[in-house]
Amino acid sequence: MDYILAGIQEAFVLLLSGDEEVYTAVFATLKVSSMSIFFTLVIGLPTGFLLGYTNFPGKNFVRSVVDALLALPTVVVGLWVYAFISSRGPLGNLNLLFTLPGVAIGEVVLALPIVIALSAQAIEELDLSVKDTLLTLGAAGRKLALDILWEGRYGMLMAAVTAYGRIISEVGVATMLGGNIKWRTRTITTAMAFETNKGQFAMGMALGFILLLIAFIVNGTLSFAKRMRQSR
Amino acid sequence: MDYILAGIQEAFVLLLSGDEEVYTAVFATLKVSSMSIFFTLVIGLPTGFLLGYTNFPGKNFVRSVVDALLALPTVVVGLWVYAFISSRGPLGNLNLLFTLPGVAIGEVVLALPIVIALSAQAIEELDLSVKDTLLTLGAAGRKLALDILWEGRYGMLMAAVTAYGRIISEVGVATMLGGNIKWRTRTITTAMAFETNKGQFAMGMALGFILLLIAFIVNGTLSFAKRMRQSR
Amino acid sequence: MLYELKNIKRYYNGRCALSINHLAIEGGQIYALVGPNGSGKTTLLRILAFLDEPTMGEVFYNGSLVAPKMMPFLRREVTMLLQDSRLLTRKVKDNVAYGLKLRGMDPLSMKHRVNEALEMVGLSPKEFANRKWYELSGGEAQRVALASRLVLRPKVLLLDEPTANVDAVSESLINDAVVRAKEEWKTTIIVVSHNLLWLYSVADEVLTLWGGRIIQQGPENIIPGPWKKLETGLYCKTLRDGQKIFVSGEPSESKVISISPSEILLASHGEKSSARNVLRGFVTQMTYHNGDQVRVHVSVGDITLVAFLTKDAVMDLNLHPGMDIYVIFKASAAKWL
Amino acid sequence: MLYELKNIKRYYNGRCALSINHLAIEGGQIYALVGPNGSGKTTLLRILAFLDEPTMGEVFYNGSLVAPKMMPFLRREVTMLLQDSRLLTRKVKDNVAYGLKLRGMDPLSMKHRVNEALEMVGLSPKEFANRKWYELSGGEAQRVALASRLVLRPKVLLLDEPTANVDAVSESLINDAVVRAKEEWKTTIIVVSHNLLWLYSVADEVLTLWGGRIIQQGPENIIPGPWKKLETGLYCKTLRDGQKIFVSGEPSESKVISISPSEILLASHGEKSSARNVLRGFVTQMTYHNGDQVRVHVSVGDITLVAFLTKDAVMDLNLHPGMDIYVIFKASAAKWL
Amino acid sequence: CADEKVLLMATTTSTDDTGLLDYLAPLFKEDTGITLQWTATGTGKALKLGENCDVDVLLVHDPDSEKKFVEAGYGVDRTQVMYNDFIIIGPADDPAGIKGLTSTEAFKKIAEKKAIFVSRADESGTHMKEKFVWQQAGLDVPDKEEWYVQTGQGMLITINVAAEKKGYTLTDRGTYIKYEANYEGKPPLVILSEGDPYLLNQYSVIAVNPERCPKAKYDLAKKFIEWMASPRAQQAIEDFRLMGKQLFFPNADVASQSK
Ligand SMILES: Nc1ncnc2c1ncn2[C@@H]1O[C@H](COP(=O)(O)OP(=O)(O)OP(=O)(O)O)[C@@H](O)[C@H]1O
Ligand SMILES: Nc1ncnc2c1ncn2[C@@H]1O[C@H](COP(=O)(O)OP(=O)(O)OP(=O)(O)O)[C@@H](O)[C@H]1O
Ligand SMILES: [Mg+2]
Ligand SMILES: [Mg+2]
Repeated sequence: MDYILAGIQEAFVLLLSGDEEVYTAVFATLKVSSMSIFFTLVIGLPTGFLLGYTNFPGKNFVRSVVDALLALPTVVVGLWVYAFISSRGPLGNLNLLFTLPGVAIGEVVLALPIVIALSAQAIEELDLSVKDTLLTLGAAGRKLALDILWEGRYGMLMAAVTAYGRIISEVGVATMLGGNIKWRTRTITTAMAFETNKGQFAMGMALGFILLLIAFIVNGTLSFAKRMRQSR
Repeated sequence: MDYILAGIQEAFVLLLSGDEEVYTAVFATLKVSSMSIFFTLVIGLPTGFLLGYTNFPGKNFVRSVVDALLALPTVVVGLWVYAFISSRGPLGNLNLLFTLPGVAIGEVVLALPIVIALSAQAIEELDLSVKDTLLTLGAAGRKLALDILWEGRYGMLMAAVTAYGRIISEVGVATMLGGNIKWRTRTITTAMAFETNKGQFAMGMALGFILLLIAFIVNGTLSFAKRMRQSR
Repeated sequence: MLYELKNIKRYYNGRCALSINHLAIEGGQIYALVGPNGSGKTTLLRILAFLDEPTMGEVFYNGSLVAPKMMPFLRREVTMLLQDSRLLTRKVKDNVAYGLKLRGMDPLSMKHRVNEALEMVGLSPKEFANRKWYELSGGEAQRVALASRLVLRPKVLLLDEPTANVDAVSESLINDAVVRAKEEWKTTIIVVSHNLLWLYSVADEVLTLWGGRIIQQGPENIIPGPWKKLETGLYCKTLRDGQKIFVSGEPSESKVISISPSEILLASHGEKSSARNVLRGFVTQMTYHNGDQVRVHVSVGDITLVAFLTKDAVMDLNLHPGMDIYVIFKASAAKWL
Repeated sequence: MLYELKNIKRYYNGRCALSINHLAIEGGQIYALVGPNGSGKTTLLRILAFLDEPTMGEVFYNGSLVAPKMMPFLRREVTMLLQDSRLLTRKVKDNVAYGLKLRGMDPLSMKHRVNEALEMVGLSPKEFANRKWYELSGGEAQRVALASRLVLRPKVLLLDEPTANVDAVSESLINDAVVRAKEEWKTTIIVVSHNLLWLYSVADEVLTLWGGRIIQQGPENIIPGPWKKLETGLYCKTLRDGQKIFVSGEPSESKVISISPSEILLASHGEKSSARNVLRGFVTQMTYHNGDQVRVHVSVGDITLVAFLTKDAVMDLNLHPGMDIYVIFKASAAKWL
Repeated sequence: CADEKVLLMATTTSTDDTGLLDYLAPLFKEDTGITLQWTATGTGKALKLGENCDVDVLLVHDPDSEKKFVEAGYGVDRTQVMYNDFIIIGPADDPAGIKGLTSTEAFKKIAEKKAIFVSRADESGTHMKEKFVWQQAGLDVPDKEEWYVQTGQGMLITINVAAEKKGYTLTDRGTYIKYEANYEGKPPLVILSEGDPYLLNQYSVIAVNPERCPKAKYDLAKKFIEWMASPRAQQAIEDFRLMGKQLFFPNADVASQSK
């Protein structure tokens, strides 16, 4: 029990004392999660839009597959991406293994189903008349897609927040593809797992609180943007 | 690379040969995930409803906190729950540590923010006139809540599917609270992590495919239910 | 007295949308609530339906002050057809049955009541009962929404634009339904509509809203500015065809006047009159009302003025649509709103 | 010819909602599209707006067959006000500007055009331009939606119930706006509305839909069954007051007849007539139309019949609202729909 | 720092968890200018990373697998550098009464009393040794017995499981000392049996075969192996203490190089 309190205390000590190891891990975490969420959204939102907006034979099957991929285990993603970026894999020349961009690839694979499934859902939930309204005003193609996404912006934001939460808290892929190498690829989560494995529960908790703090700041900013919609 | 193909092959061999270890793990996975999703929904949907439906001072703050908790790392959940259910913890007498119900507690904690955040979002996205319509027809209290949830049923379903995906693919909490004990608390994901650490990548992949198969069957059923809404 | 409203105000983000000093509504009557767009009709109905609370002021229902925690119970006997009416995402019959189910009616009588309600709005249960909510045209959906309120036989029925999107035949069916509700079930009904013809054919009493306030005059002959102050102290508005309207009194903030139809005279010759305003126009429409009253619309310049005449007066003037006519009223007949 | 439709059918889940053998629409005119609820008006408008494709049949626009991949381009010049019109979740001015922005207009002229469009629907830009989409009353929202179509100065403007929820003053503003669109911008306009009075005051031509088919007759005097076959071969309907209507011909499936207003005579005495139908009723409404025509509504039993008379005929009969009158038409004047 | 010399090593969790590498890496850098970086996983996966050329050098402790690894041509220059030993730990009240017994006797006693025994069961060096003891005791591995708990996880977690379940387990001494340190000297589990000669835990370093893996930094790896076997590093290992206890025993000089 006591390690929970100790953890909170420790978190403050680490942050305030400017512990270099912790700050390096924080920085790595921010770097990986920013890269990952960026590419996840760039790929995921248009895909989710298409899946939610268009009707094609087999659409239900594709939706089911995406929904199933929400259960993609980190180990599978790790192994799969490892197969590609390991030095004997097809992308071995790019030297991505045990680097932060390498981790980001795995996180993108992991988070894509979340963004695709949730944004497709949000688009489908939009009233049909939204699409008709945009069409009658002459929207088409990319502009149509963007504006439908905009009309469903709170849903998209939620998809992004959920994916970000998944990415920043993820440890399996980060360990497998990043290797938890000190000063280089050690993120808060891998450090946390490492400390816990060593039995340093309080330290693990401390890192966990720091992570939640970051998540709270990021999501707090998003929530603030959202609050702008007011009483609606 | 080759272990990916080998993994697929192996998955079929394991399933068809009726490998006892694998079936035990499949059974444990189903048991934990069913228990977890049940309690997650029972607690999460009403909470999400309240958060999405009612307006109270500080609501935005609570929403931000829930959004931040989407980034709850498995390690933190594991440690936290461990503190309570370990034999030295306040719930130590219940002997939950290293049991499947113990794992389920952790999974519920992990999945709750997902269900709460997504269902609150779905409720908020519902047109205001839905609420007004139900009110003018005389709905109140629990019935009102249930029917608003029903009007947002596709959003709720998506929240449930996302949470289920998270739960069934989760490995950190399952390892920490379940202990990956063979024949007892070894689930597909913990087995997968275990095989991978042993360097048995093909076996890890095989288990991963089995997990995805289960997820596909579960979500396929839900998608089928959803498809009933047809062209709308 | 069913409702009594005292010193009600309703603000939206600091803009006052409704401001009523006192309003009493008696049970068992059909009230029409009229007024231009944005005059606060929906705002008032929502307060009467216990969907919204006024920003300030007191609402009494059946003699007792309404507290927020009573509202769910009151909503059991007060129902409202929303202006932006929508259906629940279920079959038509389940939409209509919803309120009855809530009130614990047994399935057999329920089915009977649902079919009756559908027929009251002109939808054959055989054809429509099993349709999904989206398998309807605009007017059909509107009528299903109405049916799901009628079926409740409520104590108070608030209707916000019940005839929008509805065809002429159904309009008269809805008329019948509303009258039947009043007579058979003693329902108090308040209807908002811009379809004045239809509204006057059902209403016992008319309330007019203007800029969030209840005004005494009927909704007709409301003339907006700009008004120019003359040296004589009168105010003058020039119509598109050059004719001028003169009114006395002190302008209100809104710069709008209203003239009661009963203050307006029609004459076939416009030469001699002590009244300040003698305007030339022509009759566009004449409508018969119960009690041998005829409502006459006269187009004058770019506005339309309405006068009420007796049937005999109409015959004496040999009034007919298209006929040129003079509209006569005093400068003091105008009321600043 | 702007549009030509050939053998169009539109099914919803196996139910045929629209079935048009041939329809030609000329440019630069104002068409009214009338018909009861569920008659297929919205379905037709959506096809003309290139929002939906017919289940079968061919649509020609400007002489060329419309293929699905052309539709996005055509939607640039054809715009529609939806029956269930809604706003984009942005400010009023951004709603109105949306289509212009799409078309790449520069911000300065855009602002001017947006304000102009708002004024055309009677909304002062100063008061409304910066409101959020939800800060509007029902009629205000409807008018913003209309403004965002008017502002485009489209080649074709399809309006589905533009006056629903709109007050009388705005109604006549919309009338002006539509006429202006036709005259200044040569816009072809097709309007659906149940507000026939308003509709007739703007339309050059009237198309009537009934059960998904275009019928030649105007929308008025449509009399539903049941009809009883008599030994004489005629069909008979008994009105609520006991009077009977007799019609000849072979009943169609719908069991509905229509009688053109021009086939109906009014007389002050009903004794001598060769016509089969002589019904007693009273005048409820008289409306003046351009060209010295007067539309007279006569209430007969539980139905209302409409006749068109010249102004002179009205004067000869000394017709006035409330007057008892006889409605006379031949059994063969009825057309089975 | 593009020209910085970086050596990437895969190792087992015990060397990392105990802090040994954090202690050695700066010394190595000081002596050779090479930065040592490592990723800690199970021995099996570490070998796999070597096989796939993803690291330059390995520090592992499973002699049988290591020999196969070298024989398969995946690694070269296998050098034994240090050892520690395995011990049996259990609850202080010792319900099965194994205190002071030899490991085989202790195992027999545990099996007889059906006292809870927690096994790593992960094919790690420790697990191999445990199986060896069962064999020495003349018993089958009690796979499906109720009292035999197989975690499939790292050593420290397995110790924690044993503590939770008040059971016995076989552990390497280094990890146990680390565990003891976490409890500030009052651990729930204590050493009950130790000192059997065949319970040695040998650590070796292996360079990844440069012929298979052209990108591997064989020169740096070779320097590391040489350094680990050098008197300075050996002394450092000797001096490494946790809670005043020695965790690893250098033995590069006595061990024979395999190649
Ligand atoms: N949610 C809102 N936020 C801000 N202002 C609002 C809101 N709803 C209505 N208003 C404003 O309040 C005033 C009254 O609106 P209300 O909806 O009561 O009008 P109404 O009489 O029902 O008009 P209509 O005939 O157009 O339905 C209008 O000026 C409107 O713009
Ligand atoms: N999405 C749909 N699915 C199934 N049936 C539909 C659908 N939309 C309309 N219908 C049916 O098709 C017919 C024509 O509908 P349409 O909306 O064109 O009527 P409308 O003439 O516009 O009527 P209204 O005056 O009520 O708006 C109606 O019978 C309606 O019930
Ligand atoms: Mg309103
Ligand atoms: Mg329609």
